[in-house]
Amino acid sequence: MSETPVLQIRSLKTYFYTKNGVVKAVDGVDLDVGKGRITALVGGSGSGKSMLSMSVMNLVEKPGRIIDGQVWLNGRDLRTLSEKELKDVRGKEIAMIFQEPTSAMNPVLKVKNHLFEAVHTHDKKLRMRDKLDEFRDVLLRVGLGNPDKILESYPFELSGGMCQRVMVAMGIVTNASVLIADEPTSSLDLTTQAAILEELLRLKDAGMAIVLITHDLGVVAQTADDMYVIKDGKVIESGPVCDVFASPQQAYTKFLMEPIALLR
Amino acid sequence: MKRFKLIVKRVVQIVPILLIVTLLAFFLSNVSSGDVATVTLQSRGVQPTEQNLAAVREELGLNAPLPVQYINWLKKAVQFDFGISFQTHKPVSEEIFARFPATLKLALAATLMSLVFSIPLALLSARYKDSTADHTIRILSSVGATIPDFWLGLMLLYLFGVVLKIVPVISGSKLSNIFLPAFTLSVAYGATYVRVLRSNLIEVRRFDYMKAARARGLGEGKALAKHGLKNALLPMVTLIGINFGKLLSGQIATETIFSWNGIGKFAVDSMKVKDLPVIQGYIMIVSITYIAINLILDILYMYIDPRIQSD
Amino acid sequence: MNIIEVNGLCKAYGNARPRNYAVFDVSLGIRKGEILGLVGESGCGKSTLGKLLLKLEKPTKGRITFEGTDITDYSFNEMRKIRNNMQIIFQGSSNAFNPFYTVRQIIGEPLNNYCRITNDDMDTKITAMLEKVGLGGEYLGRYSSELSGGQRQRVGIARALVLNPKFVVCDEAISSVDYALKKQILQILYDLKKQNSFTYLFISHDIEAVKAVCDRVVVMYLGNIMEILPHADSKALHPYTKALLAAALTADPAVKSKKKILFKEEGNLEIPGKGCVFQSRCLYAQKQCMSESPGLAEIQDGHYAACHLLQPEL
Amino acid sequence: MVRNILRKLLHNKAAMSGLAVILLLVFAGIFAERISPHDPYKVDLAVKLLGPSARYPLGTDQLGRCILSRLIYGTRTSLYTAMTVTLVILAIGVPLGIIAGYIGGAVDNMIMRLADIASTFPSSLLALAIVGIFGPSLYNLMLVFIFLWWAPFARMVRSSVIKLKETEFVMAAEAAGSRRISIILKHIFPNTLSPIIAYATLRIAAVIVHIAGFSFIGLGSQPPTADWGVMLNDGRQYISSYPMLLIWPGLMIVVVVLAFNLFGEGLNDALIPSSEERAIVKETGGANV
Repeated sequence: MSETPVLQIRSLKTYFYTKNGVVKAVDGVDLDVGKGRITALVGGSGSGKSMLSMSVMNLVEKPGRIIDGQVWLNGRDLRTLSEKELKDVRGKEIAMIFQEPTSAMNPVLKVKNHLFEAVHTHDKKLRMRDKLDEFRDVLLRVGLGNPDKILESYPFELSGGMCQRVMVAMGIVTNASVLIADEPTSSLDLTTQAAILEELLRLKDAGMAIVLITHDLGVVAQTADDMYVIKDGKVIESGPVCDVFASPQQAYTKFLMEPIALLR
Repeated sequence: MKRFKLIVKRVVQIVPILLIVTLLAFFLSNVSSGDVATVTLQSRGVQPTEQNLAAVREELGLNAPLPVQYINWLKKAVQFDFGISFQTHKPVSEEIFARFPATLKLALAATLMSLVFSIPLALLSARYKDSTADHTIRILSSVGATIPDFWLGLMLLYLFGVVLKIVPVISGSKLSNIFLPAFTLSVAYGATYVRVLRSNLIEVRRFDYMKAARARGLGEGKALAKHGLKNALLPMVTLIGINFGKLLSGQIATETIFSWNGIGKFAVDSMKVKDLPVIQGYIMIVSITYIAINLILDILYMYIDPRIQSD
Repeated sequence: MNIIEVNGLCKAYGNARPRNYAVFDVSLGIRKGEILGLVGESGCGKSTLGKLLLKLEKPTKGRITFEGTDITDYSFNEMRKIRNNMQIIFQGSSNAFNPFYTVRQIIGEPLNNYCRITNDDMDTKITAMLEKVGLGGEYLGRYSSELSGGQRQRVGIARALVLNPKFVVCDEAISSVDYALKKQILQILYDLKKQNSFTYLFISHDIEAVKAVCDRVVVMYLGNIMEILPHADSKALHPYTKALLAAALTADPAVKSKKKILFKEEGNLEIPGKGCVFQSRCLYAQKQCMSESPGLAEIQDGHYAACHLLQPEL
Repeated sequence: MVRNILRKLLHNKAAMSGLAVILLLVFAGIFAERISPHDPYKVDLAVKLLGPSARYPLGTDQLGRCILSRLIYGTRTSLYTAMTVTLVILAIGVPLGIIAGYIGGAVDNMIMRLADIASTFPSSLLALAIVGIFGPSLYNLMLVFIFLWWAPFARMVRSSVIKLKETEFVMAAEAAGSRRISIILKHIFPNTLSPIIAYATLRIAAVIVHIAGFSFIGLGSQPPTADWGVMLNDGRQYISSYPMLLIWPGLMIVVVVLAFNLFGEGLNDALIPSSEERAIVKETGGANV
């Protein structure tokens, strides 16, 4: 990676202190996310990849707690910021999209209010009227044909694919420098998934740093530039996608990459 | 428009219910323990002899076959004419409408009071889940939900009336002392609202859109109030509406304790003296208000929750 | 030749006019002993078709023939007589089993309905079946809440195959199983089929698994059959199949297929009144596609497709 | 399966204390004659309105009757009536719910319309009407509950049956060739049971409160029956002089209702896995609502 990475995570640890013992969800992770690149976090369910993304934003719910590590974003360590300062970072510098697009939006709030809230939280002086045009072209940029109708509609009136695009739009409208996509396409159909990944590639080319969390190696192979394989909260292998696929070192990575072949 | 079709369908559903209400009210006078003619005569202070019994039967049209009687009664009932009250010899509708404002005031005050203290408490205990505040609020609300409103009324009357002597033990329905009866009613309903709203708020926090709101930079409290509250309040609208309907039908016990002469107290007093026209009038008017409120509630719900008119 | 056949099969839900069909005019024959793949995106009607074949859902129109006899109008009890020859393996989600039932009762239910055997014979039969799917007798007393996802799926397979049915529908049998177990489950299904010459209808949205397991593959979209591929690796002809296969991402960065989006994105998803169902998203849609819906025609030997652009080459 | 439900219940201290109180009351109801110090109906004006004493542990009422004995006999009227009413409501609501849910179509519509009608009537309204027709008595009051309160049970059972019909294990049972009757009894009925048991317990508490409430305003049991509502009503005139007449019956009602609520919620948490169904029971089951 040429210049310094936008997001640098150093030996991050997030532990869960539950009744039956400590669960080490994230156990010492080092990670770099470059500008204009897609970095994939791959692992089975329960490997801690989603908890890693929540820890970056310091949105870990009790009984989880971040106990160690630094999270450098554009040269600032988020772990040293107060909750108030962190609120300015969330949404403005780091945006996030989730796995279930239809449930990641408030069912009784129109799309335009969602978009407005994304910007208004960080700049109270803004008024809806003068942001509408910007919203319209952001929706066009993420491939939504008729933005006016969509701005006025409710989340349940949109398909999964459309909802996910609106979530991506919410990331762009505050021109965040990092977008964390937690399993963005696992609950979408194949064709919609291909379209959404196309949008992410376009965002990457426009200079955004994207963290793509997934369990699907097909998505990683066709979309990501670098990849980190995560197992039980630890990074067991990482590097550019072509190198890791060409010569996987760890047994678990080899196992994930093995195609399905039946003994006939 | 889709919504209009739903409203029409809802209104059509009411017809069978209204029919049953009228049948119930009508049968009240025919099948009740005393014979209508004798009871009417006694209320007029006339000795029931053979001739005037026959005369009264003729006057009230009791000899006509049952369905015909029902139709005439229905014709009058539609214009809110339920005959004359035996006790006060004034038209029943007048008596009821004179007392309706008192019950309405009480219902409004109780509902408002129950919301005023239940919503903040629910927000507080959902926000700081499993904290001491949460536990105390939960214990308070479960105890509040168990204390029957009539007993609470008696205890409050004893505390304020007898011990502290602030409130006269026998009070008319002046606005000044609406506080006690309204507070009595609001405790029971409010306790239920706290528990329901709290569990809805906790349920709502689990949804992704709350996490997404936090990820957009909203604080925990703001996200809960801005996104969570509305989604949590939606299911409450029906509950509040139904309870308001019940309050409007006159909380008989509370009205009797605080001698608050609303329509509930009036209905029970007339029940004791077998003043049948009043009972018929009460049943008709209360059912109609209750059904009207349910209808308004459904229509209101269609406008509040956008998801309704689409499915 | 065909163990089960359907022609003109339709299923519509609700009674709103115009009817929206979950399955529309499906005609299909499943040959004895083959593994027929059935792929398509969510909402294309593949699960509904699977349930219609077993009469777990009542068809709105069309005929179903099982082993030569027409079972379309069979009553609930008439169906009970032949259910031992046709079984279904579900996805194994959280409500796969009655929470009050032990594994013995779960697998024992079909046995009780069709075989008169004593209790201990029953236990040996069940344990034998459990061993076939890679579990053991120690699972007999367990409840489904005490099983992991993989174990639940194996018990589901045992329940379906304990009666040695002739025809088995696998409805998304591997989609709720963790990646590591997918291969084992598929291997079990394949080995059992070879031993007892079952016939499988393998329903899935996982293209890679279907390619690895199935002989022929049927592709469905919005309730209609788009194409029937004679072999799992035959070259797709229908525009929708091409778009679907292009969107299925191969787990190898070297094979960077440039063109991934072979369809128009924002087309609305409602079923068009007339014409081909894929018209709103097809890149090659023409006037004819809008007006008249293409029937399923045999383009090459055993290769069927429903598209005006493809003329039979026979 | 039943083992871990019991284990969860036993660990719940609140539910256990609730159960203990309920068992105590049932015991008191059965052996009322033997354990109550006096005959609750014996009037003796000489000992009228006495405070607690050795002979009359809780004192006497305005007619010289022993308050403690009347409270003990009161359990019979309130607890037994509430339990019988709830059983009858279950006997009507659950089968109707299963039929509506499993068969669907016109039968389902007809039952649900009936349920809508039953749930639009406020119970106080029907109470007035029925008492007007048949005169005030505890049995007529029971009719009110039986006519109205079966509806929530039917609706709850119907919605869980409809959900169950779509589950894999019910479809698998049909595919396994089981008869319809055994599918309903072995698969559907047990899985609708847990919300019903929890909700029924909460509803017993609600019936107790309503019986006392209606008796208090004279629509339920009539003097001289030993009923907590009647005792409250009789004691009203003595609010300033002998408040104890009001405090004891009220406390009894609160204790009984609290016991049933605690036990009901304990059952609710132990029996119902899904939190969403648990919320529905809690929301609709509250005592006063």
